[in-house]
Amino acid sequence: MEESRSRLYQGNEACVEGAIAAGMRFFAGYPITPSTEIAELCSVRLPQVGGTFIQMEDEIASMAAVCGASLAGLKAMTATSGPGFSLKQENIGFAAEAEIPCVIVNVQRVGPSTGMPTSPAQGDLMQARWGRHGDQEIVVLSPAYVDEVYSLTIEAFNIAEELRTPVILLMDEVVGHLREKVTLPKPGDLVIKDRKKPVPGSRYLPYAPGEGEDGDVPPLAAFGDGFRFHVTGLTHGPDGFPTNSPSVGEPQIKRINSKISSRREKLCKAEELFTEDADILVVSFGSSARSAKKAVKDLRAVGVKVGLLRLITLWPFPEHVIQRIAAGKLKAVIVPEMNLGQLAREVRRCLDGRAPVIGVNRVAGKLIEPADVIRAVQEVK
Amino acid sequence: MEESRSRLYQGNEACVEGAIAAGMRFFAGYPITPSTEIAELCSVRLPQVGGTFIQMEDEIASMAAVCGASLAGLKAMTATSGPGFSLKQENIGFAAEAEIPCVIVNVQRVGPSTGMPTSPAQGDLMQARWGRHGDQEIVVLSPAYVDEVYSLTIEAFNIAEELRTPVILLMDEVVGHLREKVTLPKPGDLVIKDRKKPVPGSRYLPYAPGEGEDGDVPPLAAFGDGFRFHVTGLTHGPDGFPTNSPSVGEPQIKRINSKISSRREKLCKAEELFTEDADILVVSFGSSARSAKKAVKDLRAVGVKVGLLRLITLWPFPEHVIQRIAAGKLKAVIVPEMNLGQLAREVRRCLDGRAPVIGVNRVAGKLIEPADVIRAVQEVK
Amino acid sequence: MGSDLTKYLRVEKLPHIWCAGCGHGIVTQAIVRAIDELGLDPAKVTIVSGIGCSSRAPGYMNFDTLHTTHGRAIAFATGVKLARPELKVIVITGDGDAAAIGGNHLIHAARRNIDLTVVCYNNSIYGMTSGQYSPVTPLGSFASTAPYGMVERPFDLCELVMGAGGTFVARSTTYHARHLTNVIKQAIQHKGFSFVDALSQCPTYFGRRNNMKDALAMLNWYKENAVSRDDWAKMPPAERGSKFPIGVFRDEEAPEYCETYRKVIEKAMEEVGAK
Amino acid sequence: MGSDLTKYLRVEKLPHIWCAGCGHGIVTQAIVRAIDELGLDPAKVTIVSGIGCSSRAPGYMNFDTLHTTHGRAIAFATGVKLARPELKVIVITGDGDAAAIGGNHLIHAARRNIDLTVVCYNNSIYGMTSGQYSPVTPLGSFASTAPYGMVERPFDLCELVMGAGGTFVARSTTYHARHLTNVIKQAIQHKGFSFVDALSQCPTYFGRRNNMKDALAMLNWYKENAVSRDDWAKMPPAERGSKFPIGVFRDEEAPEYCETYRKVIEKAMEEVGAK
Amino acid sequence: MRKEFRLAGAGGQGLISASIILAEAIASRTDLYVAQTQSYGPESRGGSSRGDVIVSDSQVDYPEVTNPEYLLVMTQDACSTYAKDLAPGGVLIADSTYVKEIPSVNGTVKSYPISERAREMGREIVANMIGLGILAGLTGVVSLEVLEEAVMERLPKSTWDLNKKALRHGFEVGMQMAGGGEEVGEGTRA
Amino acid sequence: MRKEFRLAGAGGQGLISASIILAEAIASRTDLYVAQTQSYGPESRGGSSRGDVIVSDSQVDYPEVTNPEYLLVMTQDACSTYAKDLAPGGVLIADSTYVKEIPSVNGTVKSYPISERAREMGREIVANMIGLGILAGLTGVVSLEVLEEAVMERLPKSTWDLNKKALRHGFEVGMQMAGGGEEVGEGTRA
Amino acid sequence: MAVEARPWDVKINSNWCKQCGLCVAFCPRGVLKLGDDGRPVVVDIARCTGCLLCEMHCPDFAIAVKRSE
Amino acid sequence: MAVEARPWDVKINSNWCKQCGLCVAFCPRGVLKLGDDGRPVVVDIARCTGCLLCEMHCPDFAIAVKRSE
Ligand SMILES: Cc1ncc(C[n+]2csc(CCOP(=O)(O)OP(=O)(O)O)c2C)c(N)n1
Ligand SMILES: Cc1ncc(C[n+]2csc(CCOP(=O)(O)OP(=O)(O)O)c2C)c(N)n1
Ligand code: SF4
Ligand code: SF4
Ligand code: SF4
Ligand code: SF4
Ligand code: SF4
Ligand code: SF4
Ligand SMILES: [Mg+2]
Ligand SMILES: [Mg+2]
Repeated sequence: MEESRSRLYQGNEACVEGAIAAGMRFFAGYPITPSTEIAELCSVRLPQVGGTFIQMEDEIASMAAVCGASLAGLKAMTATSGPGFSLKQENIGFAAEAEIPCVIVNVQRVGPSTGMPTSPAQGDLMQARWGRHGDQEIVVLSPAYVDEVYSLTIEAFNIAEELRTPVILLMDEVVGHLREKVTLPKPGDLVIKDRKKPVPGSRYLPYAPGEGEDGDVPPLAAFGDGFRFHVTGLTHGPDGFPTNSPSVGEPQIKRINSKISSRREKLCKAEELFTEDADILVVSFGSSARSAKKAVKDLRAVGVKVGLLRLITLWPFPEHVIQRIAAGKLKAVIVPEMNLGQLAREVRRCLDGRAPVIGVNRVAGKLIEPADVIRAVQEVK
Repeated sequence: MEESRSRLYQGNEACVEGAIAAGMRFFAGYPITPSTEIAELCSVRLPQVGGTFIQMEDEIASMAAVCGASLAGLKAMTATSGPGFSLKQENIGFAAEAEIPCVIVNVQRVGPSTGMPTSPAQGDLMQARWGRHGDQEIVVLSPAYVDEVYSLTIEAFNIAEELRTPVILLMDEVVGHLREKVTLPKPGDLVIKDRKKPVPGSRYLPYAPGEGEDGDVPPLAAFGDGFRFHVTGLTHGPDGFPTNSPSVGEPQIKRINSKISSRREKLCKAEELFTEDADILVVSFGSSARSAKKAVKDLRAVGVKVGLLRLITLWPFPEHVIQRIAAGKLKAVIVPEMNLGQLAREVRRCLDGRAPVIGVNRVAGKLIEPADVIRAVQEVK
Repeated sequence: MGSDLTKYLRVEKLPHIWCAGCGHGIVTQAIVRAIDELGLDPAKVTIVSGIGCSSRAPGYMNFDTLHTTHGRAIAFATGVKLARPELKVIVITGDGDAAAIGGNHLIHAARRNIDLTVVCYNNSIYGMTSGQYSPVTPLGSFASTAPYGMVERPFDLCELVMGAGGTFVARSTTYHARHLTNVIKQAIQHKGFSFVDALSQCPTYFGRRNNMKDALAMLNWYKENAVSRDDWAKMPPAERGSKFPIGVFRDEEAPEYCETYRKVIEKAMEEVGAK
Repeated sequence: MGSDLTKYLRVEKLPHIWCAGCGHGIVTQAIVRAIDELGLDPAKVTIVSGIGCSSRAPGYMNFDTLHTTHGRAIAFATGVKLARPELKVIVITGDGDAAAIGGNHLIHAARRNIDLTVVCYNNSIYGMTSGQYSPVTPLGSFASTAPYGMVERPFDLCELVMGAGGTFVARSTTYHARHLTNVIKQAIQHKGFSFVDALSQCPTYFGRRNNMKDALAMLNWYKENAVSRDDWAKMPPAERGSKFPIGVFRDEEAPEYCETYRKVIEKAMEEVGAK
Repeated sequence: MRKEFRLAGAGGQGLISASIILAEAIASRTDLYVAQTQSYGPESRGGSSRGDVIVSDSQVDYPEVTNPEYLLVMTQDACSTYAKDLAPGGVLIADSTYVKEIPSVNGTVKSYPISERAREMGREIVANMIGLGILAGLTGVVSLEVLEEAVMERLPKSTWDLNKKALRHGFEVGMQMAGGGEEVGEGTRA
Repeated sequence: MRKEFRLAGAGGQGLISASIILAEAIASRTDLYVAQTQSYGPESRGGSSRGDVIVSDSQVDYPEVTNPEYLLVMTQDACSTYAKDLAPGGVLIADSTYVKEIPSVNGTVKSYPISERAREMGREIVANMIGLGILAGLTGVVSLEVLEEAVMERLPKSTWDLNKKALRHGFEVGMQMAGGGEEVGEGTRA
Repeated sequence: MAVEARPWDVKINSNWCKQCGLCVAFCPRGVLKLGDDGRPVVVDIARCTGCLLCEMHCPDFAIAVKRSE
Repeated sequence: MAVEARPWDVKINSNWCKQCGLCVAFCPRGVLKLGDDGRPVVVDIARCTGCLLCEMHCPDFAIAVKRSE
């Protein structure tokens, strides 16, 4: 059947196909525009590959079911948009604390609140990082192209499984609904990672860091495999049982954070265009970055020394990349985004005053246009 | 009965008494350690003053009921801790978008997830600001002393009513459970603000900014007053009805944000100690700031030129205060907090490289000790 | 009869966003007509809704209206009602809004017997998000998330609310528009929590996928399958098939929550000598 | 009888955190005994709980155990069960966990008839947070948030679950420990959703505030007020007073969700030729 | 090379579906890049409907169609709404069955009674295929064969014959239009 | 001036309540500042229990008691747990009814059969008042009258007489201790 | 109470009507017919009994039946 | 099936026992008595029928009734 390996996929569709290619066999969700197609496609596609789809009673339950399924051994995903993403936060926090691999997709729409359900936004960038109580680093990936949705969904699963952590795929309505060509890798070309399992028969400490590379990620048994272990959202020790002792709890909280922060360089993906010699840098992500790219190309064509940094990994934040580029002399950094300056704020933090940061912002559903970016560049020139 | 105006109050109790003094007549909540005493005391105290307490089925419902009661004309509050705070986010976003005055108390405990319910933390600082989808500035106040809990709760209601916005009172377990002396102001000395109401008989546009000072805050009628107006969480125009037009929606989204950001100087309260001539600055908040204060006093006593900035208003972030202090020469800024560096990150952002930021962090329930701060200062000296 | 209902509508917002033939307009009219026939003061009526096609109704209704978050209408309404018990508070919700994400608030309001009237515009589908199954989608039906046919057993919403302790529970359909209006009237008059399961056709998503070519076909389906409560009770289960009962299933008196809480206030005020 | 139950316990974690006389240990023992008497393979039993004193039970039980977030145990358990239908999944929850914040998941799992066994350790109070009222606290009782006496009407949890479509529903008490063990056994054996309302004393918060001086007084109260299902049916409502029925209220067969979904998978795989 | 197409009309006319078929044909059977978007939200339900396609020889950056070079309008409403957006020198193709008044545009205007012709073929529902055919024939962006394959992949077998017939007819009309034909606007050919 | 007090024993002995009464007396009836904290969580339920009070002539900064100057222990457990934290030169007061072994501390140790005496007075439950009285009498931080007022404000009228009697008894014992008495430790008087 | 045999007015608001046809289907007296534009037209007002079935089943508030003045 | 009249063993784990007294209250045969430390002591094992009431009502898993070997 698969003669041609190029397909027209909608962003949401590419996400489902990528997930299935990555080994996702469980999806629990609750419909919400503009992510709904992901649930709908999962309801069709998962049973075809022996997997399970369930539409739960709400987003909280969906996130809970995803955690349960993952602990029972399946690669699991959920998808939502702003209001549902807000509701999932408590159980995403559980997944982080209990170190449960899973992928959460948020196809962003205009907020706050119900906002504009069918219009694009990028207003959940900070929420993705900070939406939960307590400290927890989290990996957030953000595709801008439909083929990137496909590959990044696979990447999201790989990271989730390798680091035993929830990973957020932060899309926006434009990318989710857009249809583009995706050239599917041959099955053998796909790199698929699976969670590390404990050695059968050994005494299993589900939260005890081990030795060597990735030793900070303990192996994860599946329920039913005979290990009879305990999982809790209470601060716990290496054995998984609750502790009231700061000296037992602190290393645990620090480890789940540093699992991610210590891998910043490895986790951070970005696309750079003309950054070597740029004296104005444009930093953007998601669909806004496509407008930014057009603008940068157009400006380069007329000799403006402008460069583009398109962030693919949003969190952990690629401080080192921004600092490397800013080590050259930058006149200004321009940050186009469909929110009131969330990315710009982080960029400023990393720049430590090395260049002024100028935002290009839209918040009520209109995609940023290349002309908006060009105007901003011309103003600082 | 009220012979003496000095009382021993628990932090949570001071919050309830402050709220009642501010005019709070509706509380909906759901028990959670370490905020539960607030609900319990409301259940006793509110009916005594003709108000209503209800324990809802969960935190989501509590936040919803608070919005409903406020729209029906009562000053309303809810209280919770980490897990419940995560659950309330969606409806806090609704309150921000629909401009519903109300106060949300979060008595912080150790996270992530269920964490350590009876141990203190300050890990929800960023969540308080960024926990919801979409862009929405929010006012967050953080008391460090029990008498400050009392006055700041009143302040929280005043801001909520004046700006038609949810206000978050971010406490921590230490402050919530601590008992201290509170000297009650005489009733006449209290400054109590009430929401602006529309002129009866006039055509009422519940989201239309008006003229003059505070013109960006539209008056708020109460349900049942005869105005028959519409409230929605969809992006809406001045009349309160949904719009799909970016040009109608954008000013509305920007206004609800700038209502707060434009009042940064007015809203930002902080305590400064020896900041004029400090060459090392300690920035802290809540109970950590009490340890910091002790450390700063002890260090000053031995001649170390260290100063303290204790933030009382956390959001909007007092950039201008930090920048003013940093305009003098600072060798370093030390930020003690019971999280992994959330405040430090913001401080760094505002410093634009003017001084290095050094965190003093604890995350598993142990209060930061003065000695921890002293050590950090001595290391940079 | 023949009273001008447009005075209860925000005519400047019409035509509404609902599809041609959508039952939600019929139910909305029934509510407005019930209010009219009861002679309620429009300034003392508050309508609260969640999110969904159904929940857009309040925007067209000329009262104090509150369009909240998905599933939470009843919880918001609880706050409104407790803060101002003299208001008539009517909740408009959908089967997804009330029974999927909002199920908990529904059963708790029923338990408390707080004086709200909840009208569930039940089209057994998520209309707003384009046709996913809901907790009342019949077994075997098709929906965009039930491409192989619905496998979850549906709620009987009236049974659910009665199980939770609801004191007034009724069902009608858009085919039975007059009957529907009457049960809504009874519901509004009931002191305490009242629930009306108002079956409402979604020709666009439910009808189209399930072999009912238009709104009329769906109304006819209601006509053919609705059975009065009493006939239903007499009907042997084997004969029931796709049939369902309509009518008032429960109408009981019990202490109403706001009134009971009033007594708490009186007691407390007395204790501290405030009264 | 006389079988060594400690092999199902994590003895190194004992003594447990519960107060002296707390009923939760009795219910936990009943579950463990039921598992033992049924001869289940401990490696194939997963216990899932929410948050509360009751929900701490799994930490002492030597199976795969999952202590989740408040109210969400059933939703987590749904994921576990669907991912691995061969596991016996038992949910341990409290009255607050299951019926307050978690009410929605409870009714939806009942509706779906997914093969979970839910044991609600029902002490009609929030024990863990020190004695606030719960949705089953009896009218007039005192609790730390009901200082003037409880004014909300309580759920009858069994009625609620039956209203939602639950296929196995039963109640027992810690006084009736043997009976309790037996209904839990029946519940575990039931194919589909099963619910056991296990009344369990909280002497520390419920008893103390409501004139029951210790655990024994509370157990005696259960003894005096529990009535068998059949006697209850015959009892004139006026005589019921504080009495309540125990026993199995419903035990019906209906398609189980995981099995039905299996068929969807088979159908879908067939359609694409994967089978 | 970057070309923008817009297909606009009423819900139910199948224009979104036509835009997807066009994009699919390009994606799976040519070396070109393509980006397809469409109207969403309440306004797309029953009311108006719009499918946009961008074709390019490199990856598409900005993914929205703002000034289509090729604009197919199949209702008067759609024409009135979108005609002004036509790129200078673009081509507006109007279904004269429904479009009675065409505002003046800075490009070429082609009229054809698309829906009428579809009705004559048996079912008005295939008007979208005639429209799609016209676009392909006029621009040459994909061949008829490739379009037919895309149709067969996406639509049920029972409809193949009629759809292909409509497509072919449209393609021929489009090729004729490319070769000249009733010019109405003041602009030049794209 | 900053003085730290710790009252520790078993849940049910009323030590938290005693610590609150001490703090309340200071807060509402003196010019001193005061901060009271206590144990929370499962360990405070049925198990051990602890009330801490800091008294100061300026606002209390760091609000936790780490090294109490005055440590009242009413169970062996509490004594074993907390004795080591006594501030150098502090006073440890042990309820000799339950505390049988006292580790050596760098301060003064005072023993008194508090619970036994309470039992003799009628109800062991008032042992906490004796303990509280001892602390007050020993340190002079508040007067007996002020403590009595605080008791009357917080406790039900039916218990006033017995509680005040216990308090008074303790206060006298405390004053005696302050004047000397069985020193056990190696340290000096606070 | 004898009902006066006053004639009825049936007003159709064509701006709101969405051409669903329910009114026509529900009228038991053949008063209404679907017009060319898919909207109802009154073809025989004399037969109208004021039963309101059309009005109550119109999902678009587009029909008002009133006693004529 | 005739039950052999073998005697019973009642073991109390005093580390887990929380002195609630339920076992003593539930024993229908007076086998158990509360000891000085509030924990049960076996005072008359011969009367024990192995009914398990004590074991099943112990909230602390602190009693095990077994046939003696
Ligand atoms: C928290 C949240 N989750 C999901 C949605 C998306 N959503 C909007 S309406 C709806 C379902 C509506 O169904 P129903 O209540 O039956 O109303 P109908 O549209 O059928 O009238 C959903 C899932 C949302 N807006 N918010
Ligand atoms: C989201 C959230 N809200 C509130 C709490 C606080 N909380 C913990 S347990 C509990 C109630 C427990 O009551 P129940 O389920 O009856 O269990 P019990 O302790 O009585 O056995 C509450 C409200 C929490 N942990 N998480
Ligand atoms: S989608 Fe269904 S429920 Fe929504 S407006 Fe259309 S017909 Fe009505
Ligand atoms: S508080 Fe109540 S429920 Fe919790 S352990 Fe104690 S007795 Fe049991
Ligand atoms: S009122 Fe009755 S008879 Fe008259 S047009 Fe309407 S449906 Fe027909
Ligand atoms: S029922 Fe209403 S909307 Fe439908 S055709 Fe008649 S008038 Fe038009
Ligand atoms: S088994 Fe029965 S008879 Fe024996 S000690 Fe226990 S309760 Fe008493
Ligand atoms: S029942 Fe158990 S815990 Fe209670 S006294 Fe007896 S052995 Fe001890
Ligand atoms: Mg619906
Ligand atoms: Mg309970």
